[in-house]
Amino acid sequence: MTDAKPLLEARQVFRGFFGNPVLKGVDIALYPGRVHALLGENGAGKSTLINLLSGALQPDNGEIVIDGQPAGRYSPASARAAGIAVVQQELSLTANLSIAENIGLGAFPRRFGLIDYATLHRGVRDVCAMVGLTEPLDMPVADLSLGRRQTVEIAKALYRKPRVLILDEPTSSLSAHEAGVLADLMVTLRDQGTALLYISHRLNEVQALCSHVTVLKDGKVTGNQSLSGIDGEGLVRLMVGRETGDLFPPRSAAQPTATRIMVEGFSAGAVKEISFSGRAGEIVGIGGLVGQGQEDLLLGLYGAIPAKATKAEISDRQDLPRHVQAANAAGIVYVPADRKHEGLVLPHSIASNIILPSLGRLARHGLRDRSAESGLIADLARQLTIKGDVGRPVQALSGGNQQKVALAKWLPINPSILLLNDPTRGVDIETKREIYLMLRNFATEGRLVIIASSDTPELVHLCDRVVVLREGRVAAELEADAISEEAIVGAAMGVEQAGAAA
Amino acid sequence: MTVISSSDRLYRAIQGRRNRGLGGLYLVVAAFVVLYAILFPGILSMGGFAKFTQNWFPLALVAMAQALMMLTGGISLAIGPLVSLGAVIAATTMGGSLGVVGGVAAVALTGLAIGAVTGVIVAHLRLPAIIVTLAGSFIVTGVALILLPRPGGFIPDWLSDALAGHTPTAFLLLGLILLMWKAFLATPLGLGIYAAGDNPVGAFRSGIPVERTKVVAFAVSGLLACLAGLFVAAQTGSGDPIIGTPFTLNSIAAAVLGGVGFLGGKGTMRGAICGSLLLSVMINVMFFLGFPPVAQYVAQGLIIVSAVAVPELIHAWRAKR
Amino acid sequence: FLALSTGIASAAANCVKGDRKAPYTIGWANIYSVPTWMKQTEGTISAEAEELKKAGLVEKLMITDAQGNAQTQIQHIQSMIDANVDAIVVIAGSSNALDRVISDACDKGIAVVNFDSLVNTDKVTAKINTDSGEWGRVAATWLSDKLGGKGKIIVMNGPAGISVSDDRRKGAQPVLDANPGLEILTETNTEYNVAPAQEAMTSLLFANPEIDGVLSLGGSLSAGAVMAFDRQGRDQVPITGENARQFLELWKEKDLKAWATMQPNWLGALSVYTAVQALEGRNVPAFIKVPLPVIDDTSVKGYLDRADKFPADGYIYSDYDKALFDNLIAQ
Amino acid sequence: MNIVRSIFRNPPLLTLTLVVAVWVIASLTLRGFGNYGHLRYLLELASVIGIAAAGQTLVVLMGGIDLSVGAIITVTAILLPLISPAWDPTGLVGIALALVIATCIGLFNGAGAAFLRVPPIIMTLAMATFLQGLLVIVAGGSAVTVSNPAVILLGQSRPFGIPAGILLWAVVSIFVLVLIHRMPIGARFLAIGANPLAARLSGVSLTRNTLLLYSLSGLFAGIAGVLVLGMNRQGYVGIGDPYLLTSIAAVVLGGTSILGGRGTYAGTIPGAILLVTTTALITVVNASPGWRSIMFGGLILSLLLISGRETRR
Ligand SMILES: Nc1ncnc2c1ncn2[C@@H]1O[C@H](COP(=O)(O)OP(=O)(O)OP(=O)(O)O)[C@@H](O)[C@H]1O
Ligand SMILES: Nc1ncnc2c1ncn2[C@@H]1O[C@H](COP(=O)(O)OP(=O)(O)OP(=O)(O)O)[C@@H](O)[C@H]1O
Ligand SMILES: [Mg+2]
Ligand SMILES: [Mg+2]
Repeated sequence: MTDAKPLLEARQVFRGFFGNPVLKGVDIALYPGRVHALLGENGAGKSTLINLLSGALQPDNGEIVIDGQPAGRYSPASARAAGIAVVQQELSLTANLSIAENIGLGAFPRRFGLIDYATLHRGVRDVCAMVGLTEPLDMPVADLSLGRRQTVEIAKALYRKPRVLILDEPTSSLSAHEAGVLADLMVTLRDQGTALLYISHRLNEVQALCSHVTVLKDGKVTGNQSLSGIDGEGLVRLMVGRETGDLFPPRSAAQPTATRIMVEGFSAGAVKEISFSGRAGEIVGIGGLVGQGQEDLLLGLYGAIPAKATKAEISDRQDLPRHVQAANAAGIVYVPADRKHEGLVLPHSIASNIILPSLGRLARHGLRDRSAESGLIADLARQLTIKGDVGRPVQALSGGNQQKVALAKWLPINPSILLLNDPTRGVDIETKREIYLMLRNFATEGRLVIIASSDTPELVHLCDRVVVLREGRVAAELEADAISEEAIVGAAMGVEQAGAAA
Repeated sequence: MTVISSSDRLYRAIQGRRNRGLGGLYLVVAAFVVLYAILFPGILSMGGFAKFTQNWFPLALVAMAQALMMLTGGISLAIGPLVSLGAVIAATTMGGSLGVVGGVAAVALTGLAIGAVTGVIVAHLRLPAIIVTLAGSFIVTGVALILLPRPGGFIPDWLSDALAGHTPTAFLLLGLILLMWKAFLATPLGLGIYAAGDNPVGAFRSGIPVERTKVVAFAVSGLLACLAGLFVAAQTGSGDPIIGTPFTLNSIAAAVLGGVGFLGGKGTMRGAICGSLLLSVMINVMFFLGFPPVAQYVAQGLIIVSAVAVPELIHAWRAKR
Repeated sequence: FLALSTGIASAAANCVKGDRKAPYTIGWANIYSVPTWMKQTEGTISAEAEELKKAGLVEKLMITDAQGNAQTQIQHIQSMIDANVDAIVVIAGSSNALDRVISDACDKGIAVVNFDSLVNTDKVTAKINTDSGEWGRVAATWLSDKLGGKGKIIVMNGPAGISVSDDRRKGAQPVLDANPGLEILTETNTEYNVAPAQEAMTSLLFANPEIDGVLSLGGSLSAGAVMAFDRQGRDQVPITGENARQFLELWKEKDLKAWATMQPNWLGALSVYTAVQALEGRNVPAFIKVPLPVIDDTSVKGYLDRADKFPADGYIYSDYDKALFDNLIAQ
Repeated sequence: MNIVRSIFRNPPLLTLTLVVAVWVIASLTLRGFGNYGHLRYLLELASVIGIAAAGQTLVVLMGGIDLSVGAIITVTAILLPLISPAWDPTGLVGIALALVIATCIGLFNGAGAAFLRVPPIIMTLAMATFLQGLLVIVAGGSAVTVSNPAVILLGQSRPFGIPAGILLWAVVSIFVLVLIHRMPIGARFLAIGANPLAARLSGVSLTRNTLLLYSLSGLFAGIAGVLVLGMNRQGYVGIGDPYLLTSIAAVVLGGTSILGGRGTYAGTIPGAILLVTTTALITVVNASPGWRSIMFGGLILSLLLISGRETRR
């Protein structure tokens, strides 16, 4: 394997945006039958490098080499012709086309110039079986949850029968089960001789799957080595460049106090007549397979979708918030999972995004108080270590930094209840640590944090209590020592009735 | 979890799905058509059907032209002038040495060319379609006025009779055009219009030639608008340099009624066609109900709003249950 | 009632077949009912229909409004044919777009009377109009006489692509050719409305320090031009125009050297009357030419005296009665 | 070099630069164009478009479009003389009533968009149709000439040699600019325009803002209607028609994205001036109607090629 030729290489590539250099002379080589990890903090330039490798962007300098030959005029179409497929971090799907058509897009089998739906169907059925996509193939992608769309994106890449498969954070919105399917798939592909490049901020996945690593920092390669014999600690050290402590902060000893949320017979969207409660000072996790009503529970409590309850007590009020403003007024805030579509106004600046919920509060005599605003923004940016000019559009930020903005905007409200939907998706390990610490501090300050997550370790190590949902009902409620990966996954799959179901 | 077993069912299943959300509109349109047939049973005769479909046909074509533009994420304000230009070119060429065949070719080429040029400006220079086509509408109107400063020109009688006589040729043509559209949509290029309109970056990364796709869509849109003009010329037996003006807004109304969205990639041609049918049949129904002009205006506004609002409200109400 | 019963089918007018009996259903296929001229015209039509209803000749008046869309008007006329009305009165939205549907109506034995904006086809019972060419010719002649055949003038036309506006302009051309002393500085095309005319004229005033006369060919163009002169502090010049109330009032107020003619709104009433006459078996001429009434310094006062009866943005038309109609039909 | 680049990066400034360039070139080549009175007149004409486009700018910023501005202008201009009470010597009551009506029409638009979920383009198009029906009833009524002194003053007077219309536009401009840039609501409109879902989840009420926005658009159209009535001393059916497309064109020429969420009224202002300038240029050229139309379209297109280059999606 070592003497095999690399299938795809980047040699000394440079790339900048509007004068800001992002990649400064990066080398990477992908070999057949090897899973290559690409690590780096948010904004290190990983996605940019991938865009160069797949022809979506052109390097300012340096070259892309395929099978030892310089690629020349390189576009996504020619990358496909060369057998290179990418699972993009930004989904490349078309909402109103069916799953099958999305998977075939750009690589349709043809007959007499027309799309050959029969052949397409066969090919698509095969790749869907590989990735575990069981939805009807004629279903529009718009009807799928984010995690399922991510699966479609993976199927789309596989459909092209790639020699080189690049996966940019493919598991960020996948459930543990789906991630497991993907891992098995990657092993199969590797054994068939495919070259794989894998990007993830979940280091346990990297450790389990990858045999070689390239580490990017500030647009330069700071590490390029085999992964054999390197443990989790070592991986982190490699990435961050120094010794680090525990990822998860210790649980606080203080007992939770007053009840902040108490609902009975609560229904909203997919959630059916559940009881749920949370007390000040707690971090409550909500687990389960993807799409079992976790999001609807949060949205219902937030007043963003119609909800009803036979009995409700929320921050001293006796009813559910009827709309978002009411929820905000009651000190409830919500950080959505799909930050690009729901959490942030992408084309607007960091500052505008941060200030949006507090506009009314800061206004004086109906006019915006610019100095108060910029003071607040600067404060928050410092507090959450959001670097650089706050006038930049959020669009131009890396995923992790976008997540920080989505969180930061709520802090001035001084919320008493935080509803978080997968807040660490796509966030690098350092930022994760910061976010976990922040959440723990929130709880210690006497707030209630409710966090839905697809990242099971997060539920196990961060939360004081975990509620597992299954088909819109509470499958299990785990507390303290009863929280474990097995218990959560088991309850989610409906295997065992662990804990006291409410 | 229905997994489709037989292959050609995939295509049919996809097509079936695309009726989703149009049920309300189908119902409204069907109700109007039935009402019309009750008010005027003559519609069920060959001649009556022919006349009715002839009056609907050009609107159906421009609705398609507009829907195509909207699928790419743009909107055209030049549809009406293109109709006029199509009519003018037909009426000025068919009497001359070009003859009917040459005249039809001239109309088609003009439509394709103007559409393609607009498409190039919009896709490659990245200007908003709405304002490019606004400027284009003045230019196209100007050309039509120069070619034919006042209504006139010539269309051979046999052509008028063939297209707009007492046989439902127009309806058959519409069927044919829809078939061709279906075929076009079954090509990678045609389907690419949805991708290019909905998620241009993603489409590009999937290997779709986004710019080229848009140019083709614009060209086809121009072609359809000019062909509508050709039909109008045949129907009226002559050309008129400003006859198309009202088609611009009507085409937008028809497409939006049919569920075509502005942001690109959302909507179906069948919806747009239904929207145009509603707009057209509504006029006849109001006539036979004996509405005075004031009521015509008010009813028209109400019908348009409720055709969109009612399905939406029913949907919201269902979601709440 | 009037001696309508010349009732011999042999003398029947074009299109009309003998099998239609009073009271008649009349369809009024309006191209656009919103503009004031149209509203006034519709007023004369409705009034006439009421009158004929009393006489037992008309049963119903069906009114459609094509909202300015010739294509819709075709659809309306088709529906009128389908509903088998006895007569159709129509202002054409396009001078030839309606030809085919109107000849269909004629074939069905429906009395079709077309006024104001005329169609090309001759398969109608009657066309009724003033002469647009003459409109332009007399207007140009008056202006030329006023200026002594010499001077710099501006020509204001109605919208481009409309046959009425084109015909008026064409009618003026021979006069302009015959008077080489008249120099046309610029021509404009605008809607027959005050605001765009005023806007265009203002720009022209700045570009042309010397203007001797304005040949304005209809609608409210003249009022707009006069207001432009007034607001820019320029001396008024001889100007032609139409019977728009605003123009006539400005004429008096600014003591203009002016001349006006009109497209009488009662052409509508006359058309209904003619249609019924034709259905009753009277022979009506294929073309009823209505002479252009002229408004000059002497007659303008008579019009302004009646101004209160007309909308402020409307047209003060000359009086009409049955005798006038009968005279016109008998010509 | 740097200045040039920053001008090109800033759509409002670019449009303004274009206006100045066109004015300078036209003044040097066309007799009478550069006359102070003429330029002032152009501004006065632009003020109507500018005021109508103020509402349109807000609507477009929030991701909608208002196809009823023309009809609202007409309705205001025609209703105002009819509803001005005779007992009010100032005429202000009549103006206030007319503006209330215009605002209510806008409110209806907003209600349709917010509660019935009708796409704004359809809602406002249907509203324009309704208003046409209304006009069939009221138009041709007896009193369409203004005797309302306040309206006449607005249309005809020139305090300090500046037409009142321009002053009114200046006031409207300041208000709209403050609203967009200095008031919380402006930021909310922009957020909704760029991403309604995210805005809603950030506590911005779609319902309330939609209602407010379309009411404002109706109000501005109403103000434009009052002004146009004063300038022509008479309302007539169709008086507002030209302002529908011009208001949209002014917004887009000013660099505001038709998709919403990006832009400013500061661009619309020169956009409106650019439009009337182009029209005036075409008017003085002696050419056939066809060629004039081509020249107008060509001019807009070429100005767009210069100013719109940076306007990427
Ligand atoms: N289209 C763009 N325009 C401007 N700046 C960009 C663009 N794309 C990326 N950048 C910038 O380039 C840098 C690298 O971005 P990139 O998306 O490659 O980071 P990443 O390593 O993939 O981060 P993450 O782990 O968060 O996905 C970021 O600072 C980002 O702001
Ligand atoms: N202009 C609009 N465009 C699209 N959707 C809208 C619009 N206005 C309202 N909606 C929809 O209506 C629903 C309620 O909107 P909104 O968030 O304003 O309600 P609310 O303020 O929370 O409740 P309330 O109306 O009781 O104040 C949402 O689902 C939203 O998507
Ligand atoms: Mg990335
Ligand atoms: Mg609300």
